[in-house]
Amino acid sequence: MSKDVEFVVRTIADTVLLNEAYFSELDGVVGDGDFGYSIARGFEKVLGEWDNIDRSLPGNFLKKISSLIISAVGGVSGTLWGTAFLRAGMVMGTKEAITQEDIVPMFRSAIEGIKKRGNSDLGDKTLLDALIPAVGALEKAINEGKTGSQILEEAAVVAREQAEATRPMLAKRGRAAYTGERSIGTLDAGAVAMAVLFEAVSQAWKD
Amino acid sequence: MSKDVEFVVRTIADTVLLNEAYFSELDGVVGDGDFGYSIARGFEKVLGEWDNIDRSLPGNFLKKISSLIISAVGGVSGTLWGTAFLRAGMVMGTKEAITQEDIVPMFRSAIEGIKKRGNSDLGDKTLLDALIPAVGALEKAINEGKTGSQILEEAAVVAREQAEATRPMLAKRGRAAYTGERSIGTLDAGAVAMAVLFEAVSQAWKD
Amino acid sequence: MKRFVNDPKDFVPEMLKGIALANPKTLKYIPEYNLIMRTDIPMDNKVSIMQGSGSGHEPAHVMTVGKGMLDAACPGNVFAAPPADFVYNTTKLESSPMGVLHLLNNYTGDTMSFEMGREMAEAEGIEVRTVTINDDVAVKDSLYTIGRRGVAGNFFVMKAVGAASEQGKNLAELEAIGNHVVANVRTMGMSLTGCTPPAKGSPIFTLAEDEMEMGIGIHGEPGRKRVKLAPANAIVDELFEAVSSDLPYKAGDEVALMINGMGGTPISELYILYAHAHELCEKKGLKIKRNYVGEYCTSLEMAGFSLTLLKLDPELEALLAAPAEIAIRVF
Amino acid sequence: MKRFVNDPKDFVPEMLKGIALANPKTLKYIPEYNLIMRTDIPMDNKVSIMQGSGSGHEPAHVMTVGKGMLDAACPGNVFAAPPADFVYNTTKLESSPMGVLHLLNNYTGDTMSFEMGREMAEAEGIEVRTVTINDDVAVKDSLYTIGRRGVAGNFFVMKAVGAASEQGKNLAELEAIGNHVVANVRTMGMSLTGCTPPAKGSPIFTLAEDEMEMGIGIHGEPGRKRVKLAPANAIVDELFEAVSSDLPYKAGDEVALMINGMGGTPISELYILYAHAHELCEKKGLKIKRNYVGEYCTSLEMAGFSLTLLKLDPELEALLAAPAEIAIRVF
Ligand SMILES: Nc1ncnc2c1ncn2[C@@H]1O[C@H](COP(=O)(O)OP(=O)(O)O)[C@@H](O)[C@H]1O
Ligand SMILES: Nc1ncnc2c1ncn2[C@@H]1O[C@H](COP(=O)(O)OP(=O)(O)O)[C@@H](O)[C@H]1O
Ligand SMILES: [Mg+2]
Ligand SMILES: [Mg+2]
Ligand SMILES: [Mg+2]
Ligand SMILES: [Mg+2]
Repeated sequence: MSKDVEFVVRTIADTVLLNEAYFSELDGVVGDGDFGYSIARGFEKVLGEWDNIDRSLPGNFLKKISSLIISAVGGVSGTLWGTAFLRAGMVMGTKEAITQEDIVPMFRSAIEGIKKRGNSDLGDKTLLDALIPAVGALEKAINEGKTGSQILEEAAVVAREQAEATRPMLAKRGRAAYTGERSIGTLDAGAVAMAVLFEAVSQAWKD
Repeated sequence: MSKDVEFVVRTIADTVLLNEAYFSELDGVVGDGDFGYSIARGFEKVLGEWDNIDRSLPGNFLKKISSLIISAVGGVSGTLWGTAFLRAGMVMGTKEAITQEDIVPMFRSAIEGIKKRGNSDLGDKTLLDALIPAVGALEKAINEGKTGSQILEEAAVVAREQAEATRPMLAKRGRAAYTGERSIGTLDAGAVAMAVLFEAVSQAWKD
Repeated sequence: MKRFVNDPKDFVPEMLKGIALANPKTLKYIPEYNLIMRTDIPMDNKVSIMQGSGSGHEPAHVMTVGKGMLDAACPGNVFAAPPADFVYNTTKLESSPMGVLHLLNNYTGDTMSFEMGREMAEAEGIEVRTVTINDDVAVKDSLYTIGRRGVAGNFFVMKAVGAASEQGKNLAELEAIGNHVVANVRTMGMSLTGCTPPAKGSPIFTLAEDEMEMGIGIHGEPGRKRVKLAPANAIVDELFEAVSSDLPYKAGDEVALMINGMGGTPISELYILYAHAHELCEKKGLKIKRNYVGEYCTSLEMAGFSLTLLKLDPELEALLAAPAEIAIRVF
Repeated sequence: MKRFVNDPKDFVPEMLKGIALANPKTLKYIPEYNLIMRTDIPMDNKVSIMQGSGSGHEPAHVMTVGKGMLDAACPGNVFAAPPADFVYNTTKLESSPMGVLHLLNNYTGDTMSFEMGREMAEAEGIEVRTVTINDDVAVKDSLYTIGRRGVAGNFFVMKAVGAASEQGKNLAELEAIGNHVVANVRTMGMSLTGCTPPAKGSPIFTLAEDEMEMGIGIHGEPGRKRVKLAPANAIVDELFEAVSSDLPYKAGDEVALMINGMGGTPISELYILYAHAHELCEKKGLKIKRNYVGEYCTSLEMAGFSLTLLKLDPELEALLAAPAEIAIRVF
């Protein structure tokens, strides 16, 4: 299995744990303040099992990440993040290694899974508002033949811009939606998490 | 009936209501913070019934004050203050008017009643620690042939001094006693109330 | 915020352990799935009933497991829906030939976990039906949300289907009874304070000394508006108006009236609120046949309450009056 | 401190009105004496049982009036003993040919009111006996105080004499049963916060975010010491040691264990505390035959709890298990 996928998942897990309190705080403004805690419990379980995870194939690895998250995290985040990793794993199927061409299809399938389970789309003030444009930037940079670290950096910049752009939006999904107009003027926690994760992976790739 | 007894009771009642919050606050330091509230409810009832109280004889008047307090105030304060007014009324019996000679015997009998019901005495850090010396001063001033307002002023000065002197004492009665050593360094609420009432009557007498 | 806690991450499991230790004969605890279940189920001749939802709403739902109410509850962390995995495994453990009824409070997270868990169970041939509870009138049904939230009205659903399942009613009948309760129950809540999830350690929101929040959820979600603190009766007036003007209540109806404490409000105050709500019912011509004053569905230590009306018919009234044996008596 | 209140002076009467409205068949309310009493007493063949004490401890005692527990309760204002007048009139209203039993929590104020009220009733030929409850091990018996306070242990006294009176036991027998419970019950409490009497409007005392008060009373009286906040299990360790090392508990004894919430602590936390107390009992060889987790004797909205142990014998255990029908189910 390629080391890259392991490196990216590891960076995501470490970053989520580092940002647990920050993510919960963001969710506390108009949500219920559990986002950081929930998702951290998932990646904590991933790290706890880290050495035992089947690494024979990248697809199996990603599916195992998914099931660890689904067994540890409830509700929106457990289901959506679990779905995302499951979908990415399914795209890889039994391939031996991930190549640059696999990246965008994996992300696209993950996005489709989130949209379907979450009954949500661009403009609902969710993590999709950062994730979808970031994947668009990823695709563009890949097509332009940029280097790995350039690709990641461009995606991270877009993720951050679009996370900031959730501020004026009205939440239409998740617990924040119950507060109606009040959600206007606040950042979506999931979208900010996307920005933080893209930035972390981009930074780690350079180091 | 002499107007004086009515004037004194009225001044006490008004002063208690004015000091409700202050007395409760004092009781809150090591007691349970209800002294001002409790005793105010008693004198509030007295004032509510004021025009209907039988004034044919000072003894009847004082006994009626007692029963109004006992029906409105629970526990220590209801029982002790009710007992005090009952005892004072009993000393007057069927006398038509209160004279200067009646004052000390009325107070002494009230004090005996409080001691008995309260199983308490000088030095227990209660209202007795201000009341007993104040009545001593009253007696001395009367014997020295002082004027009414001189007599009251001297009693008030002693009541205040002795109320302040409860500060270093250890509470041995009432809810404050449960806190043991902690009561040292605090004023006894009942003793301070005695000082405030003696001062108020002394002041009102002059005006 | 101070509370009785060891490691905040152990908050839920330690609570569940306490419940099991306190009820050794009737309840068992399966730590893997945060699961509290009756020791005597599944039974061949009784549908099993379960509820998930987040923790922090106790006595709902882990303390209402017992004969005549729930057969199992598998809560998530504080204010977090249970993982789909818990829903699936609990459904499997309590699966009866007569089927399993899922009671679901209408929130996105819970819905997702229960849908996924149900699919996993159905794939193994277990028959499952779901009653979705959405009694909160504070949230306007709109395109933007998944609809009204499920709050304290869930108690009446649990009680009615729990009693009916003991009578041997089948899965379709229980689903119909549950939906009948949902159609007839309405709630609105408010709070004087926020609340602090143990793992978060700071309040989800704070209210000034002269403020209150109307239309609050049960997860510390802020409500619809923040207004000046008002006397108890004025607060009851507002909630009662919102609840009773929502269908289906009209003069002459027989009702159950519930004043549900949010966790930090003493029972003395709940009875003060009840007194006024009772009088408002009478003024509107609603006949109170059953009343409930206490804590049923809470938000940790939040000071606040909700007011629930349930329109009764004789069948429903009998189900509410049926005996139940649960860790905490709330009926 | 914010609470649900109209005019603070109406706090107690409005609460009592709520209790009566919620229980129209079984209870009546006599405003003059703050009196909640059973509608079906006095009875010729049953001793009547009453308790006074201050308000603010709900459900004790106005919500535990009912068949099998108290026949009447006439509380004073919040944290204030009832006037002697209430005690006298309540005794008269419930006076039965078999006599009246007074249950008295050992405080100076309550003792004075009950003594005076009893004398007034006896003067009219009513037979009265008094059981004085003093289970609080936090207060050292000394020359300076009137002895230990009565706290949550009063629940067991009420329950035992209430059940025995329904069996037709006479006044002397009930007095003996009450005293037997008192001899075998011990409690200690602590708190994380103070509490605020409605009429006072400000907390009786305040604790910093990292402080707690051990050996607290139930009237917001400060306890014996203020110490640094500790984990839940360490707090239980300290209370359990104080309670269980006081006579009469020894290995092999059968006991009832109660974790009583003070009003502002959620039931989730009470079960966390119970879990550890249960394990300490087992370690010490005490066999838990009955357990009680919830609010029994509170201090308004105070966050805190008390731990009570009662040594059981088969007769006492049967009395605790007997049915009772009260406004709020606490057993
Ligand atoms: N239906 C949805 N589709 C996609 N993302 C969603 C949806 N609902 C919520 N989210 C994302 O999840 C985040 C909140 O996650 P979390 O706090 O775990 O869920 P909950 O709202 O159940 O407490 C939001 O900030 C948002 O980005
Ligand atoms: N046994 C007693 N004898 C005389 N005075 C007492 C006694 N106990 C208390 N007091 C007085 O009463 C005051 C407290 O009254 P109050 O707060 O109404 O009673 P409680 O202690 O029952 O709350 C004390 O400050 C003290 O002066
Ligand atoms: Mg959230
Ligand atoms: Mg006091
Ligand atoms: Mg959540
Ligand atoms: Mg008092």
